[in-house]
This record gives sequence, C-alpha cells and structure tokens, in this order.
Amino acid sequence: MQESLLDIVCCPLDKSDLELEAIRRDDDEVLEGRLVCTECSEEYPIEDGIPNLLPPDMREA
Amino acid sequence: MQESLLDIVCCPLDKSDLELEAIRRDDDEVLEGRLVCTECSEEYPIEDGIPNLLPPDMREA
Amino acid sequence: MSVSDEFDAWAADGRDKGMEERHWHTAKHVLSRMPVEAGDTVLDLGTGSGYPLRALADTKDIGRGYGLDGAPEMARNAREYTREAGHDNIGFVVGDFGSLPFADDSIDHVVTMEAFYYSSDPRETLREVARVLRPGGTFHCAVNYYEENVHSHEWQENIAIDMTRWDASEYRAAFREAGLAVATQDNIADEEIEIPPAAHFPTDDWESREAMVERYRTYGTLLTVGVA
Amino acid sequence: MSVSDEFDAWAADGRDKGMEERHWHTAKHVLSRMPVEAGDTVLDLGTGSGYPLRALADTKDIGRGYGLDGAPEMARNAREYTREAGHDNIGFVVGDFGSLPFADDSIDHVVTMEAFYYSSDPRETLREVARVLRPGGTFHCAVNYYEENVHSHEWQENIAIDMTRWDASEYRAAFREAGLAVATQDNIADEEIEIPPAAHFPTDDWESREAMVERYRTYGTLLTVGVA
Ligand SMILES: Nc1ncnc2c1ncn2[C@@H]1O[C@H](CSCC[C@H](N)C(=O)O)[C@@H](O)[C@H]1O
Ligand SMILES: Nc1ncnc2c1ncn2[C@@H]1O[C@H](CSCC[C@H](N)C(=O)O)[C@@H](O)[C@H]1O
Repeated sequence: MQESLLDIVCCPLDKSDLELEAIRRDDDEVLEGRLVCTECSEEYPIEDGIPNLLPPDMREA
Repeated sequence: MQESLLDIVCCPLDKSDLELEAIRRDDDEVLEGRLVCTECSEEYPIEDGIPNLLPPDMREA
Repeated sequence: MSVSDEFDAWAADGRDKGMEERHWHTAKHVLSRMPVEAGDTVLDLGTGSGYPLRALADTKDIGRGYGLDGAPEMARNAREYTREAGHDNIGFVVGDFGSLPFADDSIDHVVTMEAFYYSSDPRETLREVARVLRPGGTFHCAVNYYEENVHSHEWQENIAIDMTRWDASEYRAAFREAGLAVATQDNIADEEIEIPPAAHFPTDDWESREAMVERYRTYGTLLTVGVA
Repeated sequence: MSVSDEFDAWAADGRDKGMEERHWHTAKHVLSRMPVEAGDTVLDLGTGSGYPLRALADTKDIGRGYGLDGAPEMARNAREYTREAGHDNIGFVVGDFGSLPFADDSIDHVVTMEAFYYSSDPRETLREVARVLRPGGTFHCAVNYYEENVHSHEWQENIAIDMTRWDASEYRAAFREAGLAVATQDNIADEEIEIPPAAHFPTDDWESREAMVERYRTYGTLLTVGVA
C-alpha cells in the first residue's frame, strides 16, 4: 500500500484514524507492516502490499 | 388550467403566490381568467385553458 | 427574435409532431431512466407537443405533469393532444426558461428534451431548475446540439435564436455551479432512424453514410443527470 | 461460508479474469457514465480483478482509485495486474461491504459491478456508501442478479453466500432509506455476447434462444445511480 492511503483509510469498527507501522517497504509502497487503530488499538496486518481491513472477527485464522 | 396548479405556480418575477380570478370554466378547468401576483399585482392572462406566465416584457403585444 | 416568433410557426405547420416522432427514439430511453414514483410531480421544459408527460403518465403513474413552453401555439397543441388522449393530470403553461413560474422545492423531477440550448441564459435556467426542485429531485437534460456532435453545429444557421453549444464537461461544470450534483452522463444513441445503404449517399441531408451513422448511432443525444 | 472461502477459489482458478471479460460488455458503459473529473478519488466495491479502476485511470485521469474485496486472493491478483499495467495511483484493500474502512466524506465516487448482492446486509452497505461519499458524490451500482431478471434466479443454487434479490423499485427505496437520492435507473444491455443461431439451442446453459436474448439484450445489468 501507498502511504497516501492513510489520508482516507480508517478503522472498520470505530472509523478512527489508523497509524502505520511499516516493517518492509519497496520504492513506493509498504509491503509488510500493520495499521493500528488510534482509538481501539486493533491491529490490521499489511501483507504483500495489501492491508487487511476486515473486521477482526471476519479475518481468516 | 386546473386549480391544483395554484399549489405550486408562482409569479415568474418575484416568485410570490398568485391569486386566481376565473372568468370562464368548464367541468374541471379554468378556461379564461387571470392569475394575479399577491405581491407585485402583475396580471397573467389565462386563455383557452392555458396561463401565460411569461415575464410581462416577453409577452406578445 | 422571440421563442414564440420562431416556434409558434413550427407548431402551426406540424413540426411539433415531427419532432415528437424523431425525438421519441432517444426520449423514450431518457424517460424510462427517470426515477419517478407514483404520485410524483414532473415538469417538462420546452415541452413541444407534450409527449414526454403523456408517456410518463402512461408508464409511471405520475401525480401531476406540467409542460412549459415559450411558444403559445406549442402549448395549445400540446394541451389538445393531451385532452384527446384522456389525461386529466397534465397541464401546460406558457413561460420562459429564464424565470420559471413554480415555487421553490415544488417539483420532484424536471426533464427537458432538445430544448435547453435555446435558453437565452442557460446558467440562469440551471439555477431556476435547482430552485424549483425539491432536495433530492432530479433533472434529466437531453441535448442533441452540443460541441462533440459536429453534425449539429450548422443548425444555428437555420434558426434566429442564439443557441448554446457546450461540450459534455461544460454541462457538468455548469450544473455544479448552479448547485446541481452531476449524477451521471451518457450519450443515448438513436438506433431507430433508418440509415440508407451506402450507395444512396450523398442524400439531401448527408454527405456520407459514415457521417449519418456517427450523428445518430454514436453521438445521439447527450444526457446529463443532475440532482438538487 | 465466508466471502473469502467462496471467492478466493475463484481468483485461484482464473474466474477473476473470466468475470472481467464477461462483465466488461456492460461495465464499460457504467464506467463511461460516471461523472468523474481529473483528480477524483474512486472506490470500487467487490473489485475482483480490479479492471474498473484501471479503466477509469486510463480514460478519466482519476487521482486515486481503491479496490476493496473480501477475498484476499482477489485483491492479490488485482494488485498484480494493476502493477503489470503500470498504474501507480491504484491500491487494493481487503475489507467487507458491511464496515468500509474509509473516513466519512472521503470518496468522490463509488462503483460496484456484479457484487452488491453478495452483501450480508445490503441496507447497512448502502448506509456505509452514503457515509464515505462526500456530499454530491455518486454511487453507480450495477447488478445482473435481481428480481426482474428471472434467468438469474437459479444462481443462488451454486453459491454458498446468501444473495439479495431486489427488484428495481426495491433498489430505489433502499437507496433513499440510506440517504442516497436516486438519480436515474436503467437496464444496460450486453450487446456483445455472442448468441448462437436458434438451431444451436438448447445449449448447455440455455433452453432457448429467446431466453438467452432476454437475459443479455433485454435485462442485461440493472444500474441504479445514487447521489450522497
Ligand atoms: N427560452 C425558452 N423558454 C421556454 N420554451 C422554450 C424556450 N426556448 C425554446 N423553447 C421551446 O422548446 C421547444 C424546443 S423543440 C423540442 C420540443 C420537445 N421537447 C421535443 O422533444 O420534441 C420548442 O417548443 C420551443 O418553443
Ligand atoms: N461482503 C463482501 N465484502 C467485500 N467483497 C465482497 C463481498 N461479497 C463479495 N465480495 C467480492 O465481490 C466480488 C464479486 S465478483 C465481481 C468482480 C468484479 N467487480 C467484476 O465485475 O468482475 C468478488 O471478488 C467477491 O470476493
């Protein structure tokens, strides 16, 4: 994902802002990392450049 | 024109309500008469069942 | 030159019915797209023969339909055709696009077929449409005279009223400026007009078959839909 | 049964590209109607292979495009196709129609092609769409599974997710209930799918040529356009 997504993305549960914790990047994208809700602290994984913003109870095990 | 038109018709100039002065009617329509602006007193003729609501300066002589 | 000077003559010599027949090819698609519910009030600007309101009464059970036209003879014919067809919830008024004689928020949907570009001040007309529509009401505006339709450009030569020739993006910008959100925009093809085989060209009206195909099948009428 | 259980398998065996090819016949008309201006942000719900965003980037110079899909394998493929095509302003997220991970008023236009009826709570999805759209933003919602399209009814038998089968008027009512003004509604025909001559029927999929013609040329996809 590109960091510009942070401008509009939000926590699917409480719609609060998300904070990026990048683990791996290439030239223009975050490839691995997390988006963390600034309100409820729920963590959303970023894998292979794609953030998984499903509500946690819908996420695959 | 049917009288129900009075619910939504207005003076083209100042958009105020119009008052009906009927001269000739048939069963369901006013055929001849006038619509008179309750604000500016401008008169709009009804002829052959059709009100002429052109701004007065655009009306035919 | 006034609208009535120009168009009363059209009504008198039957061009109102001629237009109805030609415009119906695209108008029926425009009308069927309108999200009109039973009981709604619909206003048709530049109604000509009044056919759009009759069609909406037949198919969508409108509550009331009003047709506005600047040419008294057009309104007179429209009223007569409509009475003959037995509709008692459709009325006609003579009026001008520039100062609509309807109260604020009084109309659910406005439609106009091949008439908007005759407005002497199209931006003012859009503001008037936005004013008379209730919040959430729609404006379906169909025009076959517009910039991209190069085959229409010459029409101005045959008419004494100044015509507005916007392109699609100018329509969108002007709608928004008047407070109408642009919902969607589309070219509706005329698939019904008969186009003769290539050997018949040039015809009186068309240099080449390609030009006629482009005019009707590709460009058709430009529909811009706004929401108040 | 979850969206990802069902649709990850579709992505893995190439059905994402198969759908793109079939849906393109009608999707291209939907996309071309969207009143997208240069720089606008567009969200595609149930993006599948992601083709709608690539098409909008190619033709309408969008600022940013986001594709949301509940199946991670769909999003993964979509991202790869999009990178291969060289677009750097289109991103994909895994998410659910029921709780969109986008801020209020953050999107100019939302589009969804043949996906809305999979929502587990379509009214909630409409409220979410109304929430993320800026005032005046549009929602183009195209569905080929709907009540009038009788040929689609049996699709439910082949899929483990409960599908919503509204008719056109139910779409209009649900949009309005969610706070979206209904701007226009239309059936977009698929004029491109090849329909064999009558002698070839019944085929594996179709009893009669009439049924196939009705399915594609008459019903096509139902497009409802809402404005926030
Ligand atoms: N400024 C104006 N105010 C009101 N009516 C106008 C107008 N300019 C043109 N018109 C009317 O618009 C019509 C255009 S012709 C189209 C008629 C009809 N809608 C159809 O599709 O066939 C004419 O009847 C003309 O009298
Ligand atoms: N509740 C839900 N939330 C998010 N995505 C969903 C969903 N239900 C279905 N989908 C996704 O919607 C897509 C429907 S298939 C249509 C794909 C694409 N728009 C096309 O036109 O070809 C699938 O990719 C599926 O994973």
